[in-house]
Amino acid sequence: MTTVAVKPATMAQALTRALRDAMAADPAVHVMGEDVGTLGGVFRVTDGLAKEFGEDRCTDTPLAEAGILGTAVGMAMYGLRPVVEMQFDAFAYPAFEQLISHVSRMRNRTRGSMPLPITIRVPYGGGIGGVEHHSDSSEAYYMATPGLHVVTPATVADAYGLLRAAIASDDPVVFLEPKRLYWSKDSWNPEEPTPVEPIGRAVVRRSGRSATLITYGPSVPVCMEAAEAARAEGWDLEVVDLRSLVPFDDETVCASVRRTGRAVVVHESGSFGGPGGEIAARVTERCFHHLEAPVLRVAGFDVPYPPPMLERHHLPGVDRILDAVGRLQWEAES
Amino acid sequence: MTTVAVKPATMAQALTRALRDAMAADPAVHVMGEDVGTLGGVFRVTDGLAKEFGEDRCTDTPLAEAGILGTAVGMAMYGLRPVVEMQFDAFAYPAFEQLISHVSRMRNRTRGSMPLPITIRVPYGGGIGGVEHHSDSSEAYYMATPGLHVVTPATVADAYGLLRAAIASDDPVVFLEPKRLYWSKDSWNPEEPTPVEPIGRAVVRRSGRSATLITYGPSVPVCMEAAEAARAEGWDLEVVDLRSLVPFDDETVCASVRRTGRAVVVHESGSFGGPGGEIAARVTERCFHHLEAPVLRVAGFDVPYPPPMLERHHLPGVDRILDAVGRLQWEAES
Amino acid sequence: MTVMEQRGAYRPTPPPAWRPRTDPAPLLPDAEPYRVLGTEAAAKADPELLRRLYAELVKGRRYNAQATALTKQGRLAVYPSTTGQEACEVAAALVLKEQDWLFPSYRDTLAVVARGVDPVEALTLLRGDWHTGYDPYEHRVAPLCTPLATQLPHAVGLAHAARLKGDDVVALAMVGDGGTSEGDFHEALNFAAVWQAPVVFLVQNNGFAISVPLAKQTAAPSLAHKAVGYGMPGRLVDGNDAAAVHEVLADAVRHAREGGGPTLVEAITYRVDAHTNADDATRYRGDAEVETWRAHDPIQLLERELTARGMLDEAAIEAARQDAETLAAALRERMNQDPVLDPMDLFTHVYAEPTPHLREQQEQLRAELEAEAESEGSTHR
Amino acid sequence: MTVMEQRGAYRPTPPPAWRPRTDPAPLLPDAEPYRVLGTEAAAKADPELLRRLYAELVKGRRYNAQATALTKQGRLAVYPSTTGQEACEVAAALVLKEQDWLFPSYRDTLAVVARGVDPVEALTLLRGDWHTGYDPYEHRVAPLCTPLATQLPHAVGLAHAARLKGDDVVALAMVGDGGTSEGDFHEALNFAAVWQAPVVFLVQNNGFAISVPLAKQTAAPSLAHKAVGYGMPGRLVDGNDAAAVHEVLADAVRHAREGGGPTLVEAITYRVDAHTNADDATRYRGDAEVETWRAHDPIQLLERELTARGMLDEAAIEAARQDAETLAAALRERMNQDPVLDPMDLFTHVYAEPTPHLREQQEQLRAELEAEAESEGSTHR
Ligand SMILES: Cc1ncc(C[n+]2csc(CCOP(=O)(O)OP(=O)(O)O)c2C)c(N)n1
Ligand SMILES: Cc1ncc(C[n+]2csc(CCOP(=O)(O)OP(=O)(O)O)c2C)c(N)n1
Ligand SMILES: [Mg+2]
Ligand SMILES: [Mg+2]
Repeated sequence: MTTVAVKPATMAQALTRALRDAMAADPAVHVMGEDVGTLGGVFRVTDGLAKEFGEDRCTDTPLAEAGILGTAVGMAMYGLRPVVEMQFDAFAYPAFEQLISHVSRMRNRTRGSMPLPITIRVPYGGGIGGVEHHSDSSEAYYMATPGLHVVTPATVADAYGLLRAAIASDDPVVFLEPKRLYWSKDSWNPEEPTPVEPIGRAVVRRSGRSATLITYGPSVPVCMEAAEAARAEGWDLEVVDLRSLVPFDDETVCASVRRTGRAVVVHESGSFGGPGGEIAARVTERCFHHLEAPVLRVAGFDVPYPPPMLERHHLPGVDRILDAVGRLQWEAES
Repeated sequence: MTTVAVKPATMAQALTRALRDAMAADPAVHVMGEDVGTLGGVFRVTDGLAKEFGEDRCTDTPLAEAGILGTAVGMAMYGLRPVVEMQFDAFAYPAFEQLISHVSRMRNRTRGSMPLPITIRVPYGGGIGGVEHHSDSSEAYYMATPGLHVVTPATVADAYGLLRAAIASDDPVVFLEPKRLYWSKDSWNPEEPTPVEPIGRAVVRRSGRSATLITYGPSVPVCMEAAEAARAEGWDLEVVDLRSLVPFDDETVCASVRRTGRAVVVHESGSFGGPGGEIAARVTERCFHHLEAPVLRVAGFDVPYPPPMLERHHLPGVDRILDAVGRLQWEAES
Repeated sequence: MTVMEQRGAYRPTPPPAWRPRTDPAPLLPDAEPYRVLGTEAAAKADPELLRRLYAELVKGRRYNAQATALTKQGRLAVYPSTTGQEACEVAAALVLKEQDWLFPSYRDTLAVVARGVDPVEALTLLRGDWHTGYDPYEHRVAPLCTPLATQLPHAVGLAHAARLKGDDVVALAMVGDGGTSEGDFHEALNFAAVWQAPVVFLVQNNGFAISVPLAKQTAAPSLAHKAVGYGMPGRLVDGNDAAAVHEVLADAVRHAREGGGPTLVEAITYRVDAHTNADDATRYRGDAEVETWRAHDPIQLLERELTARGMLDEAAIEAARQDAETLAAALRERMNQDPVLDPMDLFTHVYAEPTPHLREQQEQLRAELEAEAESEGSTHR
Repeated sequence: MTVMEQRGAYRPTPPPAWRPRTDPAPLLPDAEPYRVLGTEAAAKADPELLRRLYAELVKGRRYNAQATALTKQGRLAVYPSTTGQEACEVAAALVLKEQDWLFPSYRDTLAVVARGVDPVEALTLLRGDWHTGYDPYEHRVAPLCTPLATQLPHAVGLAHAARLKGDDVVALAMVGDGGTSEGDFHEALNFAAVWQAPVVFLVQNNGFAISVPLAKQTAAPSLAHKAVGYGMPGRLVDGNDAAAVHEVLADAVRHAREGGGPTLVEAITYRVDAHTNADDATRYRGDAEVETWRAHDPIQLLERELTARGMLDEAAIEAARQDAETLAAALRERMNQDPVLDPMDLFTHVYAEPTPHLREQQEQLRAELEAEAESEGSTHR
């Protein structure tokens, strides 16, 4: 048996590959957005697609996010599968009207006759030293909008598999790409077939018995690191990577929490009205009598995303996570 | 001592009076929006203001919500206190970019030198037989946006007092007006001075010992009714009217829950990613060892707001609330 | 000797990128709205078309009256009437080929019906039993769109997609004068022009956005003048002249079909009724204005033209009226039946497959309905 | 005898509401961009102004170079240069009176500095220590605005408010060619025209929105042609001709000040540098194009004019260069100092008073910082 050394690919490269494979497999797939064509996107995720598939399949649009998403709706009505890129998280806001009033509701409005298989790629989160409006985490808005799927990868392999699944979905998917993981690498091999992940299944990234860290996207590596560091304190932490916020995988999450009896939700987004509230509430509803302590939340602060020089104080890091784990009422144990 | 019979005023009238008094008290207060001038608004809340204060103080704008809020930002920069009307909840979505990227952040962006004292009035919620896009509850979006206050009255007196407070606030306030309570009446007397409610204080509308219903806006009367009905089942329910979602009055809410040991959050908005998740999570974080059961949520379903003929099945009513109260693990009691 | 020559200054060449790609002149609308009825152009109009338009206008007027009556009987939640605007509504529907698409605004049920959609299905939204009552693909009519101007980019995207696929499809999108102020109007027109998408934008300038008159909506010479800013032709037409509206739209549709790209058409008309049955128009306009417009009524204009040309006699007029009555009677009867509703439909089409979370809520509603049925069966609450 | 007379048809009056309020002709831009340098108009230009513009352009160019250098040294997070666009940046600042307001886009730090804002404070956003480094009220300069076109309605609202208060204030708002595609551009211009607000919109058409060339952004004859659709005048100017830009803007500002309402000015220029220091412009354009534009350089144009007219000698040129070096040296030195930051500022200005909830988070951060200081004081993690 020979093992070939795999040149590790970055998450950005895996996303490019997913787009390319999806476009090759289905002529209905069209990529569109600001600078996605000639430039290949500001993060180069669409690199080479315009060249390979032509500018009609990978299109530089005018600079207008509502127009981009609104025309994508019309294209989807006609049977295409648009993959829209929002250049940065905060620049998706002008498209919210189209997203909330149309993208999320068209299938329901028409009793299923007009589904909108649109994938909306949104680079999100901070940690890249971006100036104002370049580091938002707005998943709370998407979660609160029925009719959307909300998906976010944390590994290179998932980036490929989940994006393929998102594009293949007959429902609109908000595909959140953790900016600071674009250049992360793992052992994903672009030359081997990657299973297309089904949307809606969380995965246990690390097993542990003391408590569960429930997390997703950019915070997954941070939680893995925290779990390592926690060993020194005698805690054996389990890490659940949600991968999809909608649908939410209650089964996997609750199985873990019932096992450990303690949980901390970790994300970059602010906590007030953020994803963690929903997650903590639903875990508590389902696992109340298994809980030794309230489900705690570790998150960004409830402030506008800070300037680059202050972002490290905002972002939840290993220490903040361990502090929260320490507040999980361990006295009750002994 | 003589008591004069007070002609009961509707919530809409109390809001009109609040606007009028605020405009009379401060020439910086300007009302603007679609149809707010000559027509007096589609709910007649701005009735008479253009006549009394002139069209420059109560202005019919062009039909463009981002433009309305965006120009209000500029007016506030110049020292005015704009009160913006969004005609219906769902028609505020085109203004989200201005709301999230500017209204909520300008003070912080400028280290406090450029506060934006803007009040954004948003008629919200259903129960009025409105066709699509006329019955949304979008408070989750506002709650998840740091820098905004989010306020909603449930009584006629609060409508007056809280709107006065919102306009007087130096911070932007999203003022959510429960559409189906516009024509509700109580004993508020427009001829007597109404105390201007401070923003951020919840109020116990009904004391009880068995469990706490935590609610706001259009669901307050429903909870009061449910509390009455619950007596037949032997439950003595406390009802807390939040009045403001941001700031959140943890003190009042937690004091109640610690007393009763059980809580249900009730709102019209969908539950997934909705306000109830945040509320349940924070109550649980703070009152874990006082809780006999998990904090439950009673809400609209996580679907696009239904058409008029189906809305009664969607809206949380007395039965759905009592069902939830019944699931608060009373067996543990005996 | 000029100053320049005197002082021997250099003459810079124009900035390199400056080559206007489009000549603005042909994009600008004429100073006067285009008219056919009562002008020389009428002689060239197809008599069959005029008669067809007439019959449809009469039906349309009756349909509006019937729908308004249904609101009073509680059979419709709300109705935005197009009385006085029938020429635009009807022409917009008739000008399209079968494979083309119509993108109506919330007001345009009449255009939807004129395109062939079942009148009851067209009214489903306004009756309140569902958001859209018809299958958009059956007659290629997008759902009636409540948020103003937001369907315009959909029309552009659909037309663009059809062109990319090589299909012969034109999209016609309708919007009001008020709707032109929305950002989505701007973005849609810009995308359409850049993509040279086969779309026609029809603005019905009926003078008001609810209570707000045009003068508070725009300071432009006309709404059609907006076209030049996108690089597409703008046309101005008398919106109460059915023949003129049809001709202008037909030209624009042909232009789009032939690859010429989008056109913006402004039809000047008037909303004779209040904004909806729930509106009180006396709050913001006087009767005198309405009366002036009644004198410029689309049905009368066409009737006079046809009569003057000997193309319409009393019998034909009566026949049109009869047809309209038949339509109204059928509508009345069908709308007087209660629609059959299944509350469980709340969940059926939110996603292709309900999420586990929605399945839980589905079960909750099912239990609630059962409990309700039970309690109704035994005692009254 | 005409056809009409033959058949005795009636002649309908025009639709009652049809009275175009505005004559479109004066609103349309000229076919060629306006120029002063190297034309007869130069003779009429104020020599003092030209010399002042020249000195500012030279400083501006140096400022751009210095800021770009600072990104390489890690002293700025990012810098969008305006090399090649200095004429627009400088003219926009110089044309305003003290009480007027400037609304810059994210690219316009140079205009902000030229208006008098401290250069280090102007760069705070791009250095990354805070979002805005200056007090907007000090020089009446709105914060540099990252989301494109979103500051345009702010300018309109401010100008409108000032007019309502009877104050003599004009707002000048800057936006790029790409920004004109956004809905906010449309809504802002429409509000401005309807309200007759004293605003001037300056579009710097520099040919690109990051990598997207103008031809993919619009099909319009020019961006200035958009003005007529709002009912305001559109002016087209050579954006590399500082004298022309200044004159056109000064006219527009005067017009606004006198109650004439808004103007849209399109300045045709070119982004000689990449989009920002982080961008690779070779991916989307060739050197040849850049070279053509270098030959139409704003500083050279003005220098040649002034030299030809004997208004600028080597000494004056050298003096301008010296001034620019002094500015750059000071900037370099000050930017090489680390800004003093207090992490607790995260909470200070979110609201007038922190909410109870934020106060809790404030305490959390305080504890974290103390723990960090402690652990740094003792061991290293
Ligand atoms: C985005 C949005 N904002 C506000 C409304 C509320 N609204 C419904 S109709 C209307 C006026 C529309 O005027 P116009 O576009 O001229 O169309 P008309 O009613 O005259 O047909 C308004 C403001 C809406 N439906 N959508
Ligand atoms: C609403 C919004 N969308 C996208 C962006 C990302 N972005 C920053 S600059 C830019 C191009 C801007 O082009 P243009 O308006 O021509 O200005 P220029 O950069 O040429 O000065 C883009 C797309 C943004 N800042 N704001
Ligand atoms: Mg109208
Ligand atoms: Mg540009």
